[in-house]
Parts: sequence; structure tokens; C-alpha cells
Amino acid sequence: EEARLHEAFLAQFSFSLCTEIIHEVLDETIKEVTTTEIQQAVNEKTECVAKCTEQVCATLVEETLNADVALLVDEILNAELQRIH
Amino acid sequence: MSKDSQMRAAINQKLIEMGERERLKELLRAKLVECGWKDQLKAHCKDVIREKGLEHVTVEDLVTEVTPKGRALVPDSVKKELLQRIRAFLAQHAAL
Amino acid sequence: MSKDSQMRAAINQKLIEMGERERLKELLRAKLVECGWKDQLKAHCKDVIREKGLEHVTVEDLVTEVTPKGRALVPDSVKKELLQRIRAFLAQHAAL
Repeated sequence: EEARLHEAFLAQFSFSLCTEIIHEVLDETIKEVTTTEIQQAVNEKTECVAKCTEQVCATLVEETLNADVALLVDEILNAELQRIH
Repeated sequence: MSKDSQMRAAINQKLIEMGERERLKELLRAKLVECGWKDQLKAHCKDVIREKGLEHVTVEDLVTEVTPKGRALVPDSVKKELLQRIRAFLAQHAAL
Repeated sequence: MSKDSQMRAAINQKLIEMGERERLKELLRAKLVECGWKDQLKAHCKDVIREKGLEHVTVEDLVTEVTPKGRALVPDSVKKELLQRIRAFLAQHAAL
């Protein structure tokens, strides 16, 4: 009877230890994974903002240059034509 | 303290002293990587962050959100293997 | 729409909404005058006209001809200053 009781105790103990270890490891790993994933998302967003800001800036320069070059060319050609006539 | 709790405390102490508790945790961590659980969890985290928007998610929110799925995703085979190993350890150290 | 194009659209919208995009263009124009870009480009236009002959040059030709030099002549310091200003504006005003 004692051997049977001891066996039952060990089975129950093994099961509860197994559950306890699973919970501990899952809690630790979930905390680690979520922290890493959020940090990674923050880094990716920072990179994306930096890259897109540079692209927006380059477009703005390009737009301004195109407009100003066209205007300047127009002005100069008109002036040259007027000078001739 | 009852006989059972005395025994439980003694086994727990032995498991820690012999480094078996840490080894069991290491084994589980390795199995979770091996079976793809960790990758699934990472993917689920990314989905939640994408859905909610990074600015609306804290680590605590994310933990709360992904824990149920994380628990559900642990394969039964991994749980069984851990249980087997605990039983084997206890059987080997019958004096416990 | 990709993540990048969404982000660019959001940045542009913020700049336009608050009138910053126009102010940035004005700032750039002022800087281009200040650093001598406009004078250098004028001189280059005149050179091209002189080389090709006025009767052989259209507005489109001249634009095509001088634009690459126009781009190359923009000092890096001016581009940097503009980028800094956009960054500072976004840091102050935009929850991107």
C-alpha cells in the first residue's frame, strides 16, 4: 500500500513539476520574445522614418530645382532674345 | 508540515542542488525552438504589433495578448517528453 | 501601398498641412541664391547658348542640358540643412 501511495505521489509530483516548469519557461520566453519584437519594431520604424525623410527631402529638392531651372532658362532665353532684337 | 509536503520540498531542493531543474528548463527551451514554437510566437507578436499599431502596444499588452496562444501552441509531444524526463530522473534517484 | 510609401505620404501630408513644405522650398531657394548656385547656373546657361547658338536652342533643350549641372551644384551643406530642418519639424510636430 505504501509503495502504491508513493508511486501515486511521484506521478502527481512529476505532473505538477512539469506544469510548473512549462509555465516558468513560457513566461520567461514570452517576456523575452515580446521585448525583442517591440524593440525590433521600434528600430525598423526609426529606420523607415529616417529613410523616408531623406527621400521626401530629395524629392523636395528635385521639385524646387526643376521649377527654378525652368524659370531661369526661360528668363535667360527671353533676355537673350530681347538683346538680339 | 505534512509528509507529502516535506517530501515535495526535499525533492525540489535536490532537483535544484543537482542542477536538474535548470537542465529541464534548458531542455524545454531547446525543444520550443526546435519545434518552431518560438518562431510562431515571434510571428504572432509581429501580427499583433501590425494590427494594433506600434504606438498602441506596450510590452505588457503584448505579453497579455500572446500568452494564451503561446501556451496553446506548446505541442503535447514536448510536454510528454518533459514529463518522461522528470519521471526518469525521479526513478533513477529512488532514494528521493 | 507599401510601408515606405505610406510613411512618405504621411510625412508629406504633415509638411503640407502645416505649410512647412512651402517654407522649406523658400528656404532652399534662398540658400541657392546665397551660395551662388543661381549665378553659376546662369553663367552655365549662357555658355551653352553661346556654344550652340541662340537659334539652335529651345527652352526644353536648355533645361535638359543644364539640369544635371544644376543638381550637381547644390552644395551638400544645403541639402543637409534642409534634411535637418525636416527632421526637427517631424520630431516636434508629427506622431508618425
